[in-house]
Amino acid sequence: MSYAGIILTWVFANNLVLNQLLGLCPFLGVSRSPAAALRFALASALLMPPFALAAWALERLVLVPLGVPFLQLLVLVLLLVLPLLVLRLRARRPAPAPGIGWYLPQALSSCAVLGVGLLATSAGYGAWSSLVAGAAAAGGYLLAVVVWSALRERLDRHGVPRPLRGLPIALVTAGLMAMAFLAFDELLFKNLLG
Amino acid sequence: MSQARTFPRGGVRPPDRKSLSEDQPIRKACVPSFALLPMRQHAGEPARCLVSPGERVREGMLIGRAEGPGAANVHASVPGLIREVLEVVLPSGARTPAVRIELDGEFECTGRPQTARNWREFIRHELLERIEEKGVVGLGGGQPTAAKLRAAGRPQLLLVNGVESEPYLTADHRLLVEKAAEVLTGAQIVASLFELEPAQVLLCITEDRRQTLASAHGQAAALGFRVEPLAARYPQGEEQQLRLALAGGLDALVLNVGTLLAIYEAVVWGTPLIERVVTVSGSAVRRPSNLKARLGTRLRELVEDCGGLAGRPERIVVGGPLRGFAVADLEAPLTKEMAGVLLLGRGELRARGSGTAGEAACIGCGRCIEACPWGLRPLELYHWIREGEPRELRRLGLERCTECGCCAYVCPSRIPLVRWLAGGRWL
Amino acid sequence: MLNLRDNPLLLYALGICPALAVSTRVDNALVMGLLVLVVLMGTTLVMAALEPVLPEALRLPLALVAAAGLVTAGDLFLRTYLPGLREGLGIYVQLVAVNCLLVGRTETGRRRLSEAAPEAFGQGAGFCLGLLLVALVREVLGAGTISLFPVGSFSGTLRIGGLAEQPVRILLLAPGAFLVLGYLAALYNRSRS
Amino acid sequence: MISAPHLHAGPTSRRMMLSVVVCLLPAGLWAVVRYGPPALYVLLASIAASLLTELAIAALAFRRFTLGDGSAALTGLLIGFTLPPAVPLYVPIAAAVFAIAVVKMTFGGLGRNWMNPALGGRVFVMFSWPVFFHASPAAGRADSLLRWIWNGTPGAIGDVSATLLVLGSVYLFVRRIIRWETPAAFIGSFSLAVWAFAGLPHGFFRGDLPLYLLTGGLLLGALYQATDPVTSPLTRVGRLVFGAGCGLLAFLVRRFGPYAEGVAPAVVFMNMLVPLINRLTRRAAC
Repeated sequence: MSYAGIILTWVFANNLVLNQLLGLCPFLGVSRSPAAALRFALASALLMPPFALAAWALERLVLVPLGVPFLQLLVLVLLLVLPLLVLRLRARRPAPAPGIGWYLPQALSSCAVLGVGLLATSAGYGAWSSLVAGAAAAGGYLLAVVVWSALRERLDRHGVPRPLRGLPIALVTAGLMAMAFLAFDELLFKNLLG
Repeated sequence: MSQARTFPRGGVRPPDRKSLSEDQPIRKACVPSFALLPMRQHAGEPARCLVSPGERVREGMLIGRAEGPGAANVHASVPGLIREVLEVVLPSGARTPAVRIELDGEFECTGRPQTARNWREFIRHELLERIEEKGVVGLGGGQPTAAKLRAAGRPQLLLVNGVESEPYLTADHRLLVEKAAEVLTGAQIVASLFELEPAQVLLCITEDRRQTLASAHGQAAALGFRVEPLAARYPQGEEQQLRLALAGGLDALVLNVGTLLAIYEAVVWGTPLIERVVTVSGSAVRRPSNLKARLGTRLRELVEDCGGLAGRPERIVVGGPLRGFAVADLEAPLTKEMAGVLLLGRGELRARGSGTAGEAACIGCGRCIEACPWGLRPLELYHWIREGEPRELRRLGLERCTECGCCAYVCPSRIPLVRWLAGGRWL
Repeated sequence: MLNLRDNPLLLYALGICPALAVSTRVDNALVMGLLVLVVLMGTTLVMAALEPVLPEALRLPLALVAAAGLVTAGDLFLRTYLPGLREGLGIYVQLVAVNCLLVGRTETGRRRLSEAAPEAFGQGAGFCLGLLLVALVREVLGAGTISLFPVGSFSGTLRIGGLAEQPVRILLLAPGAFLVLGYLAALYNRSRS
Repeated sequence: MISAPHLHAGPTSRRMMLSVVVCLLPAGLWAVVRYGPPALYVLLASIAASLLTELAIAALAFRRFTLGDGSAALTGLLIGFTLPPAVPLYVPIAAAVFAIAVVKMTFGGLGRNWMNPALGGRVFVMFSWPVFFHASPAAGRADSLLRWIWNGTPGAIGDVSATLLVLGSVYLFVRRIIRWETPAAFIGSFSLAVWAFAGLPHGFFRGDLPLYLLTGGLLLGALYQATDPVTSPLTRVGRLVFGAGCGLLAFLVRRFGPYAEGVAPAVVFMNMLVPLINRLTRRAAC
């Protein structure tokens, strides 16, 4: 599949949040301030492309030759955990102002990043395709988060019925957003790109 | 003549409905048998009452001394006996002590030869002293004029505000037709206070009334004043909108036509502010007219003076239809800042065939954004106020709202946005 | 002890990442719910056992590695005994290892075994129940069937007449997952207040 | 306490909704004449379902009566217009229930929803029972322009007469009940895309404009659905961007997707972006 096809598919058709239902915990984190949510999403997005490439590398160069494909999960989690370990050990004084760095450990543990790695390898992408897919998935994730933060401001402003406030209305809104993305499926992009 | 100038954005064009009372010359209303004079006829705190029941007062005698910022003196508009000092609720909802005077004894100011003083003899300090002592306040907003002049610093322009952009109201218009000379003299007095050249004084009138005000126009030109035609849009008559339209960055002092007349009478004739011209109009009054009435006269007496009611009014409004207060009865007294008493019939609450309906949900049509002269987003402010979020209100600039009413005027869901936005300030 | 009052799934949407996507069939939801419960209990046991010797910084990384091990074990178990069903779950089985419920528990959950175990079981069971409810609604309306495990003569799927021919297919897609969970969470809020 | 101002201009929101309903009636009547009773049943089913759903939810959940504002009737009518005439009745009913219950009342009723209820309901049924909405081969070349204008193609009920739809919208434009920016940008960008890319496999700039314009619910969507004030941007610039987006996406889905009509998914997608557009056009005056 051409790179353009991968990008369009991963941003719209297989949108990480609205189609694959990954990384929902931070996405729906209704208690977070919009600024924090955006920074967290950016941190996750920055991790996705390198992680997708690393997942491909581990799969092709290490696991398959050694004949231990089932260890993929353990290895990927170790890959996730190492930077977390380093950050936690080195962090003598308390965490600095919540810049992107502060969010990295939490982003590492979100299923969006691990999900991208697994999806890329299970889709049988090559090295470059994995990287592009990782970047496209990150782009789709950010698109969903930015659109959602504007929508949430409108919901807060308009005031939603009492029992629906917070998580329920976030889920219903995500449902309607997912419905809006439905029409842009892989078939459409396959026809478009010929 | 230069093309009509106006403020940059927003604003609405309500039907002006001035034809009802535009051609009626100013008529003296009959003197009331009882005068009810509230101690608060201005923007600030009520004045301190100097009289007690049983005392006799002369016409024009000081009965309330101004105390605190924004306060002004109150004078007796009729000679007589103080019947009682009671608490009244003004149409704006404010509670204030008021003095009830029963008419008795002879008049000393009106009908007696007065000695006119040449205003050029006074020095600046004496002029301000005299204006303040005679209780002159802005007849548009109720701000004490002396305080305003002292706080004006060194303005480069004096705008004589004859725009009167609210529908129905024709008091200022009639003043310019009949008493243009006195008004312009008042303008000269204020110009001398700030050593302004005649060319720095602008007579502001709306473009469509240039013919009917030809005489005022001529007299102003004779004195060297400039005449600026403005578009007939609401809220052109408000101070800030005039500055936006004309001042172009220069520091401008804006004074209402009625206020300038009061300044003239206070300085030249020494008469305190005890009378004002008020428009009584609307389809529910038999003969709409412009009355020069004594302060403290009951609205009921004013309406009787205009031939009484012609059918049950749908709503009685004190002031203009866009900024005025609805009142349940005609018991309220006439005060300094009341420009009109409107008795609106069934069809008059709508402009040009729009339906009247109860308040509906906001449909986000954006008309209020287009109408707001300050570029605010009334619907977003409205929603945040309902949700109780003061932080958002500051971010959206609620403090810039002057409650002009344009947003509520155009709102298809008839949401009382002015009440909501005014309420938002207390969040 | 076993508090089902504050159901993690319905109240804080914890851990729904892997679960929501597979809640299109009741059997999928059951397997996934049990897997999460097992992994949760296992991780709690491991963490409680290593509690005295464990420095604060290592808690989360170790919990994740332990969970990954358990998930890999569970994965192998499913591949051998329920290969068809495992295929249907796709990558979401592996994602249980970084389940937000798990991360949330290690960061904030109680430490001592006597308190941690019941809390883990309570949350795991609550999560499983919530997931089953979502899956039931989605499959009945979205596919008109209830698919369970084939036992002897029972073919494993119950067909519901009317709906089966023209079900509301959108409920099987991503929007359906969000909407069904959203309204269940709303009902849950309403019943709690 | 009655507060200032005591004078109002322009139609009330209730009158605006009813005006749109009235402007749609001619096209609706002509569709019933053209397609016979099936079209009538579909329209009645969707309107009745909308009214009943709103009545029930408003009474039970909000303890209010909200049918007076005419928005439920309008939503029902618009849903009916976007459906093919021969569709089984559970489709309009499901669309109406979803539109009113989920898309509108869940967010708090009229004015609080961010997605156009009629189109939300349409997309819901479109993906639940796609079989009724696939592009039918009969939608071939438009042989004579006159025929399209008067009796339309076997598409949705609303497509039956472009002329009646446009005539109806003239009144709405004159009374400023709908704004010109969205339809102009919508139809403009759609026509541009059709002209440029519609004939893609054979080459650029050979698109069959009349066919695309007069079928697939474009006019209905651009004039009556995308102009819903609740779910369109607040500023003029925003509405132009919104319309252009709708036009492009509608073309994308219509030309490259398997569906006969791309307007509903396109407008629903752009509805999702409206709060973002409003935030980005905060500086714009009107």
